[in-house]
Amino acid sequence: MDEHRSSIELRLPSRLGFEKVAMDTAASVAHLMGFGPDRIEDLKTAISEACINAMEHGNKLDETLSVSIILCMDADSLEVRVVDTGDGPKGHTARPDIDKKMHEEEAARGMGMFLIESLVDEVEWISSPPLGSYARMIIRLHPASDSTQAQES
Amino acid sequence: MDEHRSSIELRLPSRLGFEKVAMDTAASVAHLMGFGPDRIEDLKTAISEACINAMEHGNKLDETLSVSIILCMDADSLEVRVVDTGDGPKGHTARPDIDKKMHEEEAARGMGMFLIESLVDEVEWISSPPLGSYARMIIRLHPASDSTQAQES
Amino acid sequence: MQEKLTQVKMEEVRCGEMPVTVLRFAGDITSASRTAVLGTYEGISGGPKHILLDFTGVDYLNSSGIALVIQMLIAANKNGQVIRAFGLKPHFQKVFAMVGITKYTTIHPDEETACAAYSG
Amino acid sequence: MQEKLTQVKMEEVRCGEMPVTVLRFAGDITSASRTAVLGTYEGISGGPKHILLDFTGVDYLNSSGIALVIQMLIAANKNGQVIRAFGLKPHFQKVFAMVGITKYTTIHPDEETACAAYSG
Ligand SMILES: Nc1ncnc2c1ncn2[C@@H]1O[C@H](COP(=O)(O)OP(=O)(O)O)[C@@H](O)[C@H]1O
Ligand SMILES: Nc1ncnc2c1ncn2[C@@H]1O[C@H](COP(=O)(O)OP(=O)(O)O)[C@@H](O)[C@H]1O
Repeated sequence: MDEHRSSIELRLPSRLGFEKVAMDTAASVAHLMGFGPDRIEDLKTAISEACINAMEHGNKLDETLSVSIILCMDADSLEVRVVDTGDGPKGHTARPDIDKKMHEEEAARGMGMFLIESLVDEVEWISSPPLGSYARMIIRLHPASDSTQAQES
Repeated sequence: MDEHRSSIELRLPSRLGFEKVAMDTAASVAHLMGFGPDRIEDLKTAISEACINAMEHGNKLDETLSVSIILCMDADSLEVRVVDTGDGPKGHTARPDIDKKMHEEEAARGMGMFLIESLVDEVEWISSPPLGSYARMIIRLHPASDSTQAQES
Repeated sequence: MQEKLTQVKMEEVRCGEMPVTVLRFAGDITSASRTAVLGTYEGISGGPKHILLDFTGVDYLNSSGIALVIQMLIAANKNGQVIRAFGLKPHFQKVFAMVGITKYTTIHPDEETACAAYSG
Repeated sequence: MQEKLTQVKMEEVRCGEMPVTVLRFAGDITSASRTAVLGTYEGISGGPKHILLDFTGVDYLNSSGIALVIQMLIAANKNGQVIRAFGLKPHFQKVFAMVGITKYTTIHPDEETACAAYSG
Protein backbone atom coordinates (compact mmCIF):
# COMPACT_ATOMS: atom_id res chain seq x y z
CA MET A 1 0.00 0.00 0.00
CA ASP A 2 1.25 3.43 -0.98
CA GLU A 3 2.33 5.34 2.09
CA HIS A 4 0.29 8.30 0.91
CA ARG A 5 -2.92 6.47 0.12
CA SER A 6 -4.52 4.77 3.10
CA SER A 7 -8.16 3.95 3.12
CA ILE A 8 -10.58 3.50 6.00
CA GLU A 9 -14.10 2.16 5.68
CA LEU A 10 -17.09 2.55 7.98
CA ARG A 11 -20.38 0.68 7.54
CA LEU A 12 -23.57 1.89 9.22
CA PRO A 13 -27.16 0.67 9.23
CA SER A 14 -29.61 3.14 7.65
CA ARG A 15 -30.88 4.61 10.89
CA LEU A 16 -31.18 8.38 11.28
CA GLY A 17 -28.89 9.52 14.06
CA PHE A 18 -26.09 7.12 13.13
CA GLU A 19 -24.72 9.71 10.70
CA LYS A 20 -23.10 11.18 13.82
CA VAL A 21 -20.79 8.17 13.96
CA ALA A 22 -19.70 8.92 10.40
CA MET A 23 -19.15 12.58 11.33
CA ASP A 24 -16.95 11.64 14.30
CA THR A 25 -14.99 9.02 12.35
CA ALA A 26 -14.32 11.46 9.52
CA ALA A 27 -13.39 14.20 11.99
CA SER A 28 -10.89 11.83 13.60
CA VAL A 29 -9.29 11.01 10.25
CA ALA A 30 -9.19 14.67 9.23
CA HIS A 31 -7.62 15.58 12.57
CA LEU A 32 -4.91 12.93 12.06
CA MET A 33 -4.24 14.44 8.63
CA GLY A 34 -3.79 17.90 10.10
CA PHE A 35 -7.01 19.63 9.04
CA GLY A 36 -7.94 22.65 11.14
CA PRO A 37 -11.09 22.81 13.27
CA ASP A 38 -13.13 24.99 10.86
CA ARG A 39 -12.46 22.72 7.92
CA ILE A 40 -13.34 19.72 10.06
CA GLU A 41 -16.72 21.33 10.82
CA ASP A 42 -17.30 21.77 7.07
CA LEU A 43 -16.43 18.13 6.47
CA LYS A 44 -18.70 16.93 9.28
CA THR A 45 -21.71 18.78 7.91
CA ALA A 46 -21.05 17.56 4.36
CA ILE A 47 -20.74 13.96 5.56
CA SER A 48 -23.82 14.26 7.74
CA GLU A 49 -25.92 15.47 4.80
CA ALA A 50 -24.54 12.80 2.45
CA CYS A 51 -25.21 10.03 4.98
CA ILE A 52 -28.75 11.22 5.69
CA ASN A 53 -29.49 11.31 1.96
CA ALA A 54 -28.00 7.84 1.50
CA MET A 55 -30.11 6.47 4.36
CA GLU A 56 -33.31 8.32 3.46
CA HIS A 57 -33.40 8.53 -0.31
CA GLY A 58 -30.92 5.80 -1.29
CA ASN A 59 -31.82 3.07 1.20
CA LYS A 60 -35.38 4.25 2.01
CA LEU A 61 -34.56 4.03 5.73
CA ASP A 62 -34.42 0.22 5.53
CA GLU A 63 -32.14 -0.51 8.49
CA THR A 64 -31.02 -3.81 7.02
CA LEU A 65 -29.34 -1.84 4.21
CA SER A 66 -25.95 -0.33 4.96
CA VAL A 67 -24.39 2.97 4.12
CA SER A 68 -20.63 2.74 3.55
CA ILE A 69 -18.33 5.64 4.13
CA ILE A 70 -14.94 5.20 2.48
CA LEU A 71 -12.23 7.64 3.49
CA CYS A 72 -9.13 7.75 1.25
CA MET A 73 -6.26 9.78 2.57
CA ASP A 74 -3.78 11.40 0.24
CA ALA A 75 -0.82 13.50 1.31
CA ASP A 76 -2.87 16.68 0.95
CA SER A 77 -6.48 15.71 0.47
CA LEU A 78 -9.19 13.47 1.81
CA GLU A 79 -11.61 11.76 -0.55
CA VAL A 80 -14.86 10.53 0.95
CA ARG A 81 -17.36 8.28 -0.78
CA VAL A 82 -20.78 7.77 0.79
CA VAL A 83 -22.34 4.71 -0.80
CA ASP A 84 -25.96 3.55 -0.74
CA THR A 85 -27.93 0.84 -2.56
CA GLY A 86 -30.22 3.16 -4.54
CA ASP A 87 -30.09 4.84 -7.95
CA GLY A 88 -28.71 8.18 -6.83
CA PRO A 89 -30.22 11.64 -7.23
CA LYS A 90 -31.78 12.55 -10.58
CA GLY A 91 -30.60 15.79 -12.11
CA HIS A 92 -28.33 18.25 -10.42
CA THR A 93 -28.49 20.33 -7.30
CA ALA A 94 -30.82 23.28 -7.18
CA ARG A 95 -29.60 26.22 -5.16
CA PRO A 96 -32.17 26.82 -2.40
CA ASP A 97 -34.12 30.04 -2.89
CA ILE A 98 -34.91 31.44 0.54
CA ASP A 99 -37.47 33.92 -0.85
CA LYS A 100 -39.42 31.11 -2.50
CA LYS A 101 -39.19 29.06 0.67
CA MET A 102 -40.49 31.93 2.78
CA HIS A 103 -43.39 32.38 0.34
CA GLU A 104 -44.06 28.64 0.31
CA GLU A 105 -43.36 28.36 -3.40
CA GLU A 106 -40.60 25.85 -2.62
CA ALA A 107 -40.35 23.16 0.08
CA ALA A 108 -38.59 24.24 3.27
CA ARG A 109 -36.32 21.21 2.87
CA GLY A 110 -33.95 20.52 -0.02
CA MET A 111 -30.71 22.09 1.15
CA GLY A 112 -28.52 19.04 1.75
CA MET A 113 -26.86 18.68 -1.63
CA PHE A 114 -26.38 22.44 -1.87
CA LEU A 115 -24.64 22.49 1.51
CA ILE A 116 -22.36 19.62 0.50
CA GLU A 117 -21.40 21.47 -2.69
CA SER A 118 -20.76 24.65 -0.75
CA LEU A 119 -18.66 23.04 1.98
CA VAL A 120 -16.26 20.68 0.20
CA ASP A 121 -13.75 21.39 -2.56
CA GLU A 122 -15.26 18.94 -5.05
CA VAL A 123 -18.31 16.71 -5.15
CA GLU A 124 -20.00 14.50 -7.70
CA TRP A 125 -22.85 12.02 -7.47
CA ILE A 126 -22.25 8.78 -9.27
CA SER A 127 -24.92 6.22 -10.02
CA SER A 128 -23.91 2.70 -10.98
CA PRO A 129 -27.04 0.54 -10.90
CA PRO A 130 -27.70 -2.16 -9.91
CA LEU A 131 -24.71 -1.84 -7.55
CA GLY A 132 -25.81 1.40 -5.94
CA SER A 133 -24.79 5.02 -6.00
CA TYR A 134 -22.41 7.26 -4.16
CA ALA A 135 -21.50 10.83 -3.43
CA ARG A 136 -17.78 11.41 -3.93
CA MET A 137 -16.37 14.42 -2.10
CA ILE A 138 -12.86 15.82 -1.92
CA ILE A 139 -11.62 18.16 0.75
CA ARG A 140 -8.10 19.57 0.50
CA LEU A 141 -5.61 20.51 3.17
CA HIS A 142 -4.55 23.58 1.20
CA PRO A 143 -7.35 24.61 -1.15
CA ALA A 144 -6.30 26.78 -4.11
CA SER A 145 -9.00 29.31 -3.26
CA ASP A 146 -11.31 29.51 -0.32
CA SER A 147 -14.58 28.12 -1.61
CA THR A 148 -16.23 27.98 1.77
CA GLN A 149 -17.18 31.62 2.19
CA ALA A 150 -20.77 32.21 3.13
CA GLN A 151 -22.57 33.10 -0.08
CA GLU A 152 -25.65 35.17 0.55
CA SER A 153 -28.35 35.29 -2.10
CA MET B 1 -32.74 -5.99 11.76
CA ASP B 2 -33.71 -6.13 15.41
CA GLU B 3 -34.28 -2.63 16.73
CA HIS B 4 -32.04 -3.45 19.66
CA ARG B 5 -29.18 -4.98 17.74
CA SER B 6 -27.51 -2.64 15.29
CA SER B 7 -24.02 -3.23 14.11
CA ILE B 8 -21.40 -0.85 12.81
CA GLU B 9 -18.13 -1.88 11.21
CA LEU B 10 -14.89 0.04 10.79
CA ARG B 11 -11.94 -1.16 8.74
CA LEU B 12 -8.47 0.29 9.22
CA PRO B 13 -5.06 -0.40 7.67
CA SER B 14 -2.50 -1.75 10.15
CA ARG B 15 -0.74 1.54 10.76
CA LEU B 16 0.07 2.65 14.30
CA GLY B 17 -1.76 5.86 15.05
CA PHE B 18 -4.91 4.84 13.20
CA GLU B 19 -6.20 3.18 16.38
CA LYS B 20 -7.29 6.71 17.28
CA VAL B 21 -9.94 6.54 14.58
CA ALA B 22 -11.28 3.36 16.18
CA MET B 23 -11.26 5.08 19.57
CA ASP B 24 -13.24 8.04 18.25
CA THR B 25 -15.71 5.88 16.33
CA ALA B 26 -16.36 3.71 19.38
CA ALA B 27 -16.67 6.78 21.60
CA SER B 28 -19.26 8.19 19.22
CA VAL B 29 -21.29 4.97 19.30
CA ALA B 30 -21.04 4.73 23.09
CA HIS B 31 -22.13 8.36 23.41
CA LEU B 32 -25.19 7.68 21.23
CA MET B 33 -26.02 4.73 23.49
CA GLY B 34 -25.87 6.92 26.59
CA PHE B 35 -22.58 5.83 28.16
CA GLY B 36 -21.08 8.38 30.53
CA PRO B 37 -17.72 10.07 29.90
CA ASP B 38 -15.69 7.91 32.35
CA ARG B 39 -16.94 4.68 30.85
CA ILE B 40 -16.23 6.04 27.38
CA GLU B 41 -12.61 6.67 28.45
CA ASP B 42 -12.37 3.04 29.62
CA LEU B 43 -13.75 1.83 26.31
CA LYS B 44 -11.38 4.04 24.31
CA THR B 45 -8.31 2.69 26.09
CA ALA B 46 -9.48 -0.93 25.73
CA ILE B 47 -10.11 -0.44 22.01
CA SER B 48 -6.83 1.33 21.52
CA GLU B 49 -4.89 -1.54 23.12
CA ALA B 50 -6.83 -4.19 21.17
CA CYS B 51 -6.28 -2.37 17.87
CA ILE B 52 -2.55 -1.89 18.51
CA ASN B 53 -2.19 -5.60 19.33
CA ALA B 54 -4.15 -6.56 16.21
CA MET B 55 -1.93 -4.32 14.05
CA GLU B 56 1.36 -5.23 15.71
CA HIS B 57 1.08 -8.87 16.73
CA GLY B 58 -1.82 -10.05 14.55
CA ASN B 59 -1.01 -8.31 11.27
CA LYS B 60 2.74 -7.73 11.86
CA LEU B 61 2.31 -4.06 10.93
CA ASP B 62 1.66 -5.01 7.30
CA GLU B 63 -0.38 -1.98 6.17
CA THR B 64 -2.06 -3.95 3.42
CA LEU B 65 -3.76 -6.08 6.10
CA SER B 66 -6.83 -4.60 7.74
CA VAL B 67 -8.04 -4.55 11.29
CA SER B 68 -11.83 -4.67 11.57
CA ILE B 69 -13.68 -3.22 14.50
CA ILE B 70 -17.25 -4.48 14.76
CA LEU B 71 -19.52 -2.66 17.20
CA CYS B 72 -22.79 -4.42 18.10
CA MET B 73 -25.23 -2.35 20.10
CA ASP B 74 -27.71 -3.98 22.40
CA ALA B 75 -30.26 -2.12 24.51
CA ASP B 76 -27.87 -2.08 27.46
CA SER B 77 -24.47 -3.22 26.26
CA LEU B 78 -21.95 -2.72 23.53
CA GLU B 79 -20.02 -5.67 22.13
CA VAL B 80 -16.81 -4.88 20.27
CA ARG B 81 -14.81 -7.33 18.21
CA VAL B 82 -11.34 -6.34 17.03
CA VAL B 83 -10.37 -8.71 14.24
CA ASP B 84 -6.93 -9.35 12.74
CA THR B 85 -5.51 -11.91 10.31
CA GLY B 86 -3.17 -13.67 12.76
CA ASP B 87 -3.42 -16.60 15.15
CA GLY B 88 -4.26 -14.68 18.29
CA PRO B 89 -2.35 -14.55 21.58
CA LYS B 90 -1.03 -17.81 23.03
CA GLY B 91 -1.95 -18.49 26.62
CA HIS B 92 -3.72 -16.06 28.87
CA THR B 93 -2.99 -12.65 30.22
CA ALA B 94 -0.29 -12.21 32.81
CA ARG B 95 -0.92 -9.48 35.34
CA PRO B 96 1.96 -7.01 35.05
CA ASP B 97 4.26 -7.08 38.09
CA ILE B 98 5.57 -3.57 38.62
CA ASP B 99 8.27 -4.75 41.05
CA LYS B 100 9.65 -7.19 38.49
CA LYS B 101 9.48 -4.49 35.84
CA MET B 102 11.38 -2.02 38.05
CA HIS B 103 14.03 -4.68 38.70
CA GLU B 104 14.18 -5.54 35.01
CA GLU B 105 13.08 -9.11 35.62
CA GLU B 106 10.13 -8.52 33.30
CA ALA B 107 9.82 -6.39 30.14
CA ALA B 108 8.54 -2.86 30.68
CA ARG B 109 5.89 -3.58 28.06
CA GLY B 110 3.17 -6.23 28.23
CA MET B 111 0.29 -4.35 29.85
CA GLY B 112 -2.19 -4.11 26.98
CA MET B 113 -4.23 -7.26 27.55
CA PHE B 114 -4.25 -6.66 31.29
CA LEU B 115 -5.62 -3.15 30.77
CA ILE B 116 -8.33 -4.41 28.45
CA GLU B 117 -9.36 -7.02 31.04
CA SER B 118 -9.40 -4.40 33.77
CA LEU B 119 -11.39 -1.82 31.83
CA VAL B 120 -14.23 -3.72 30.15
CA ASP B 121 -16.91 -5.94 31.70
CA GLU B 122 -15.98 -9.05 29.70
CA VAL B 123 -13.27 -9.98 27.25
CA GLU B 124 -12.14 -13.12 25.48
CA TRP B 125 -9.61 -13.77 22.73
CA ILE B 126 -10.81 -16.08 20.03
CA SER B 127 -8.56 -17.67 17.46
CA SER B 128 -10.10 -19.19 14.34
CA PRO B 129 -7.27 -19.96 11.92
CA PRO B 130 -6.87 -19.62 9.03
CA LEU B 131 -9.53 -16.91 9.11
CA GLY B 132 -7.90 -14.83 11.80
CA SER B 133 -8.43 -14.02 15.44
CA TYR B 134 -10.28 -11.46 17.45
CA ALA B 135 -10.69 -9.92 20.85
CA ARG B 136 -14.34 -9.80 21.89
CA MET B 137 -15.16 -7.23 24.57
CA ILE B 138 -18.42 -6.33 26.24
CA ILE B 139 -19.09 -3.11 28.06
CA ARG B 140 -22.40 -2.62 29.84
CA LEU B 141 -24.46 0.49 30.42
CA HIS B 142 -25.32 -0.66 33.95
CA PRO B 143 -22.67 -3.10 35.18
CA ALA B 144 -23.75 -5.38 38.03
CA SER B 145 -20.66 -4.38 40.01
CA ASP B 146 -18.06 -1.77 39.31
CA SER B 147 -15.11 -3.72 37.96
CA THR B 148 -13.16 -0.68 36.92
CA GLN B 149 -11.74 0.37 40.28
CA ALA B 150 -8.04 0.91 40.26
CA GLN B 151 -6.48 -2.25 41.67
CA GLU B 152 -3.14 -1.56 43.21
CA SER B 153 -0.76 -4.43 43.68
CA MET C 1 -30.48 2.67 23.75
CA GLN C 2 -30.91 6.27 24.80
CA GLU C 3 -30.61 8.77 22.01
CA LYS C 4 -29.95 12.37 22.87
CA LEU C 5 -32.81 14.38 21.44
CA THR C 6 -33.77 18.02 21.36
CA GLN C 7 -34.42 19.90 24.56
CA VAL C 8 -36.34 23.18 24.61
CA LYS C 9 -37.10 25.55 27.48
CA MET C 10 -39.44 28.52 27.25
CA GLU C 11 -38.83 31.75 29.19
CA GLU C 12 -40.53 35.12 29.35
CA VAL C 13 -38.03 37.94 29.72
CA ARG C 14 -37.95 41.69 29.32
CA CYS C 15 -35.51 43.42 26.99
CA GLY C 16 -35.70 46.99 28.24
CA GLU C 17 -39.49 47.56 28.26
CA MET C 18 -40.14 44.89 25.66
CA PRO C 19 -41.63 41.52 26.67
CA VAL C 20 -39.78 38.79 24.77
CA THR C 21 -40.38 35.05 24.67
CA VAL C 22 -37.12 33.10 24.61
CA LEU C 23 -36.94 29.53 23.32
CA ARG C 24 -33.75 27.90 24.54
CA PHE C 25 -32.77 24.89 22.48
CA ALA C 26 -30.21 22.27 23.44
CA GLY C 27 -28.98 19.01 21.96
CA ASP C 28 -29.73 18.25 18.32
CA ILE C 29 -31.98 19.99 15.82
CA THR C 30 -32.81 17.43 13.13
CA SER C 31 -35.84 15.88 11.43
CA ALA C 32 -36.62 14.33 14.84
CA SER C 33 -37.12 17.82 16.35
CA ARG C 34 -40.44 18.73 14.70
CA THR C 35 -42.37 18.79 17.98
CA ALA C 36 -39.63 20.57 19.87
CA VAL C 37 -39.38 23.30 17.23
CA LEU C 38 -42.79 23.69 15.59
CA GLY C 39 -44.85 22.25 18.46
CA THR C 40 -43.26 24.64 20.91
CA TYR C 41 -43.75 27.54 18.54
CA GLU C 42 -47.44 26.71 18.06
CA GLY C 43 -47.88 26.51 21.81
CA ILE C 44 -46.85 30.17 22.15
CA SER C 45 -48.06 31.53 18.83
CA GLY C 46 -51.14 33.30 20.20
CA GLY C 47 -49.14 35.59 22.36
CA PRO C 48 -45.82 37.26 21.96
CA LYS C 49 -44.77 39.64 19.26
CA HIS C 50 -41.07 39.10 19.94
CA ILE C 51 -39.42 35.71 19.94
CA LEU C 52 -35.77 35.03 20.62
CA LEU C 53 -34.18 31.70 19.72
CA ASP C 54 -31.26 30.63 21.92
CA PHE C 55 -29.07 28.07 20.13
CA THR C 56 -26.25 28.13 22.70
CA GLY C 57 -26.76 24.52 23.72
CA VAL C 58 -27.13 23.14 20.20
CA ASP C 59 -24.29 20.84 19.16
CA TYR C 60 -25.73 19.41 15.99
CA LEU C 61 -27.97 21.06 13.45
CA ASN C 62 -28.58 19.59 10.01
CA SER C 63 -30.46 20.71 6.91
CA SER C 64 -33.70 19.04 8.08
CA GLY C 65 -33.38 20.97 11.34
CA ILE C 66 -32.78 24.20 9.45
CA ALA C 67 -35.93 23.45 7.42
CA LEU C 68 -37.89 23.39 10.69
CA VAL C 69 -36.44 26.78 11.63
CA ILE C 70 -37.51 28.09 8.21
CA GLN C 71 -41.03 26.75 8.80
CA MET C 72 -41.11 28.59 12.11
CA LEU C 73 -39.99 31.79 10.37
CA ILE C 74 -42.74 31.38 7.76
CA ALA C 75 -45.39 31.01 10.47
CA ALA C 76 -43.99 33.92 12.47
CA ASN C 77 -43.97 36.05 9.35
CA LYS C 78 -47.66 35.35 8.84
CA ASN C 79 -48.39 36.17 12.47
CA GLY C 80 -46.49 39.46 12.30
CA GLN C 81 -43.93 38.28 14.83
CA VAL C 82 -40.26 39.18 14.89
CA ILE C 83 -37.76 36.38 15.47
CA ARG C 84 -34.15 36.94 16.43
CA ALA C 85 -31.54 34.33 17.24
CA PHE C 86 -28.26 34.06 19.11
CA GLY C 87 -25.77 31.52 20.38
CA LEU C 88 -25.18 29.73 17.08
CA LYS C 89 -21.69 28.29 16.80
CA PRO C 90 -19.67 30.05 14.06
CA HIS C 91 -19.94 27.06 11.73
CA PHE C 92 -23.74 27.11 11.95
CA GLN C 93 -23.79 30.90 11.50
CA LYS C 94 -21.95 30.29 8.24
CA VAL C 95 -24.43 27.57 7.23
CA PHE C 96 -27.41 29.85 8.04
CA ALA C 97 -25.85 32.53 5.85
CA MET C 98 -25.21 30.01 3.03
CA VAL C 99 -28.87 29.03 2.80
CA GLY C 100 -29.94 32.67 3.10
CA ILE C 101 -31.93 32.50 6.35
CA THR C 102 -30.08 35.59 7.52
CA LYS C 103 -32.30 37.57 5.15
CA TYR C 104 -35.33 36.78 7.33
CA THR C 105 -33.92 36.69 10.84
CA THR C 106 -31.05 38.42 12.56
CA ILE C 107 -28.32 36.34 14.14
CA HIS C 108 -26.77 37.97 17.19
CA PRO C 109 -23.56 36.85 18.86
CA ASP C 110 -25.09 36.65 22.35
CA GLU C 111 -28.22 37.26 24.40
CA GLU C 112 -27.18 40.75 25.46
CA THR C 113 -26.78 42.13 21.96
CA ALA C 114 -29.93 40.31 20.81
CA CYS C 115 -31.89 41.87 23.67
CA ALA C 116 -30.44 45.31 23.05
CA ALA C 117 -31.64 45.12 19.43
CA TYR C 118 -35.29 45.17 20.58
CA SER C 119 -34.96 48.62 22.06
CA GLY C 120 -32.85 49.93 19.16
CA MET D 1 -0.08 13.72 6.10
CA GLN D 2 0.93 15.41 9.31
CA GLU D 3 0.70 13.24 12.38
CA LYS D 4 0.62 14.88 15.75
CA LEU D 5 3.50 13.50 17.76
CA THR D 6 4.91 14.04 21.21
CA GLN D 7 6.11 17.45 22.27
CA VAL D 8 8.42 17.90 25.24
CA LYS D 9 9.75 21.07 26.84
CA MET D 10 12.42 21.17 29.55
CA GLU D 11 12.42 23.78 32.31
CA GLU D 12 14.53 24.42 35.39
CA VAL D 13 12.45 25.67 38.29
CA ARG D 14 12.79 26.06 42.01
CA CYS D 15 10.35 24.47 44.44
CA GLY D 16 11.11 26.39 47.62
CA GLU D 17 14.90 26.06 47.79
CA MET D 18 14.98 22.90 45.71
CA PRO D 19 16.13 22.99 42.07
CA VAL D 20 13.78 20.82 40.03
CA THR D 21 13.88 19.88 36.35
CA VAL D 22 10.43 19.83 34.80
CA LEU D 23 9.67 17.88 31.63
CA ARG D 24 6.45 19.14 30.11
CA PHE D 25 4.88 16.65 27.73
CA ALA D 26 2.14 17.40 25.23
CA GLY D 27 0.36 15.44 22.52
CA ASP D 28 0.62 11.66 22.49
CA ILE D 29 2.80 9.30 24.50
CA THR D 30 3.02 6.07 22.52
CA SER D 31 5.62 3.72 21.08
CA ALA D 32 6.57 6.60 18.76
CA SER D 33 7.65 8.71 21.76
CA ARG D 34 10.89 6.86 22.67
CA THR D 35 13.13 9.81 21.82
CA ALA D 36 10.84 12.36 23.43
CA VAL D 37 10.66 10.39 26.67
CA LEU D 38 13.92 8.44 27.05
CA GLY D 39 16.08 10.65 24.83
CA THR D 40 15.05 13.74 26.78
CA TYR D 41 15.66 11.96 30.06
CA GLU D 42 19.12 10.86 28.98
CA GLY D 43 19.94 14.40 27.93
CA ILE D 44 19.42 15.61 31.50
CA SER D 45 20.45 12.51 33.42
CA GLY D 46 23.85 13.81 34.54
CA GLY D 47 22.38 16.61 36.51
CA PRO D 48 19.26 16.99 38.54
CA LYS D 49 18.23 15.01 41.55
CA HIS D 50 14.60 16.03 41.26
CA ILE D 51 12.53 15.53 38.12
CA LEU D 52 8.93 16.53 37.67
CA LEU D 53 6.84 15.20 34.79
CA ASP D 54 4.06 17.47 33.58
CA PHE D 55 1.39 15.49 31.70
CA THR D 56 -1.12 18.36 31.49
CA GLY D 57 -0.97 18.57 27.71
CA VAL D 58 -1.13 14.82 27.10
CA ASP D 59 -4.34 13.71 25.39
CA TYR D 60 -3.44 10.16 24.54
CA LEU D 61 -1.27 7.72 26.46
CA ASN D 62 -1.23 4.01 25.72
CA SER D 63 0.46 1.00 27.28
CA SER D 64 3.55 1.38 25.09
CA GLY D 65 3.85 4.97 26.29
CA ILE D 66 3.45 3.87 29.89
CA ALA D 67 6.25 1.34 29.29
CA LEU D 68 8.52 4.26 28.31
CA VAL D 69 7.62 6.05 31.54
CA ILE D 70 8.48 2.86 33.45
CA GLN D 71 11.85 2.71 31.67
CA MET D 72 12.49 6.29 32.73
CA LEU D 73 11.63 5.38 36.32
CA ILE D 74 14.02 2.42 36.20
CA ALA D 75 16.86 4.63 35.00
CA ALA D 76 16.06 7.34 37.52
CA ASN D 77 15.98 4.75 40.28
CA LYS D 78 19.49 3.64 39.32
CA ASN D 79 20.69 7.22 39.28
CA GLY D 80 19.20 7.98 42.68
CA GLN D 81 16.77 10.52 41.26
CA VAL D 82 13.28 11.22 42.49
CA ILE D 83 10.51 11.55 39.91
CA ARG D 84 7.12 13.05 40.61
CA ALA D 85 4.30 13.64 38.16
CA PHE D 86 1.23 15.83 37.82
CA GLY D 87 -1.43 16.88 35.34
CA LEU D 88 -2.56 13.37 34.38
CA LYS D 89 -6.21 13.26 33.38
CA PRO D 90 -8.28 11.21 35.89
CA HIS D 91 -8.63 8.31 33.48
CA PHE D 92 -4.85 8.04 33.09
CA GLN D 93 -4.36 8.37 36.85
CA LYS D 94 -6.59 5.32 37.16
CA VAL D 95 -4.60 3.47 34.49
CA PHE D 96 -1.28 4.34 36.22
CA ALA D 97 -2.71 2.95 39.46
CA MET D 98 -3.95 -0.21 37.69
CA VAL D 99 -0.49 -1.09 36.41
CA GLY D 100 1.07 -0.22 39.76
CA ILE D 101 3.34 2.66 38.70
CA THR D 102 2.03 4.67 41.62
CA LYS D 103 4.24 2.48 43.83
CA TYR D 104 7.34 4.05 42.28
CA THR D 105 6.30 7.60 41.59
CA THR D 106 3.85 10.01 43.19
CA ILE D 107 1.05 11.47 41.09
CA HIS D 108 0.04 14.96 42.18
CA PRO D 109 -3.10 16.75 41.05
CA ASP D 110 -1.24 19.90 39.96
CA GLU D 111 2.13 21.63 39.78
CA GLU D 112 1.65 23.51 43.03
CA THR D 113 1.08 20.44 45.17
CA ALA D 114 3.82 18.54 43.34
CA CYS D 115 6.25 21.38 44.02
CA ALA D 116 5.19 21.67 47.65
CA ALA D 117 5.98 17.97 48.13
CA TYR D 118 9.70 18.62 47.58
CA SER D 119 9.96 20.82 50.62
CA GLY D 120 7.68 18.58 52.72
N1 LIG E 1 -28.33 9.34 -2.16
C1 LIG E 1 -29.44 9.70 -2.84
N2 LIG E 1 -30.16 8.77 -3.51
C2 LIG E 1 -31.28 9.11 -4.19
N3 LIG E 1 -31.74 10.38 -4.28
C3 LIG E 1 -31.06 11.35 -3.65
C4 LIG E 1 -29.88 11.07 -2.90
N4 LIG E 1 -29.42 12.25 -2.39
C5 LIG E 1 -30.29 13.20 -2.80
N5 LIG E 1 -31.28 12.67 -3.56
C6 LIG E 1 -32.42 13.40 -4.20
O1 LIG E 1 -32.10 14.78 -4.28
C7 LIG E 1 -33.09 15.56 -3.57
C8 LIG E 1 -32.43 16.76 -2.91
O2 LIG E 1 -31.62 16.33 -1.81
P1 LIG E 1 -31.19 17.36 -0.69
O3 LIG E 1 -30.71 18.61 -1.36
O4 LIG E 1 -30.23 16.71 0.20
O5 LIG E 1 -32.52 17.73 0.08
P2 LIG E 1 -33.57 16.81 0.87
O6 LIG E 1 -32.88 15.55 1.23
O7 LIG E 1 -33.92 17.67 2.05
O8 LIG E 1 -34.73 16.60 -0.06
C9 LIG E 1 -33.74 14.59 -2.60
O9 LIG E 1 -35.04 14.99 -2.26
C10 LIG E 1 -33.70 13.29 -3.38
O10 LIG E 1 -34.76 13.22 -4.29
N1 LIG F 1 -3.99 -9.86 18.43
C1 LIG F 1 -2.95 -10.59 18.82
N2 LIG F 1 -2.41 -11.51 17.98
C2 LIG F 1 -1.34 -12.24 18.35
N3 LIG F 1 -0.73 -12.12 19.55
C3 LIG F 1 -1.20 -11.22 20.43
C4 LIG F 1 -2.33 -10.42 20.12
N4 LIG F 1 -2.58 -9.64 21.19
C5 LIG F 1 -1.65 -9.94 22.12
N5 LIG F 1 -0.81 -10.88 21.68
C6 LIG F 1 0.33 -11.51 22.40
O1 LIG F 1 0.17 -11.26 23.77
C7 LIG F 1 1.32 -10.55 24.28
C8 LIG F 1 0.90 -9.58 25.37
O2 LIG F 1 0.16 -8.51 24.82
P1 LIG F 1 -0.01 -7.16 25.62
O3 LIG F 1 -0.42 -7.49 27.00
O4 LIG F 1 -0.96 -6.30 24.87
O5 LIG F 1 1.42 -6.50 25.68
P2 LIG F 1 2.43 -6.04 24.50
O6 LIG F 1 1.62 -5.87 23.26
O7 LIG F 1 3.00 -4.78 25.02
O8 LIG F 1 3.45 -7.15 24.38
C9 LIG F 1 1.95 -9.89 23.08
O9 LIG F 1 3.32 -9.64 23.26
C10 LIG F 1 1.67 -10.91 21.99
O10 LIG F 1 2.63 -11.93 22.00
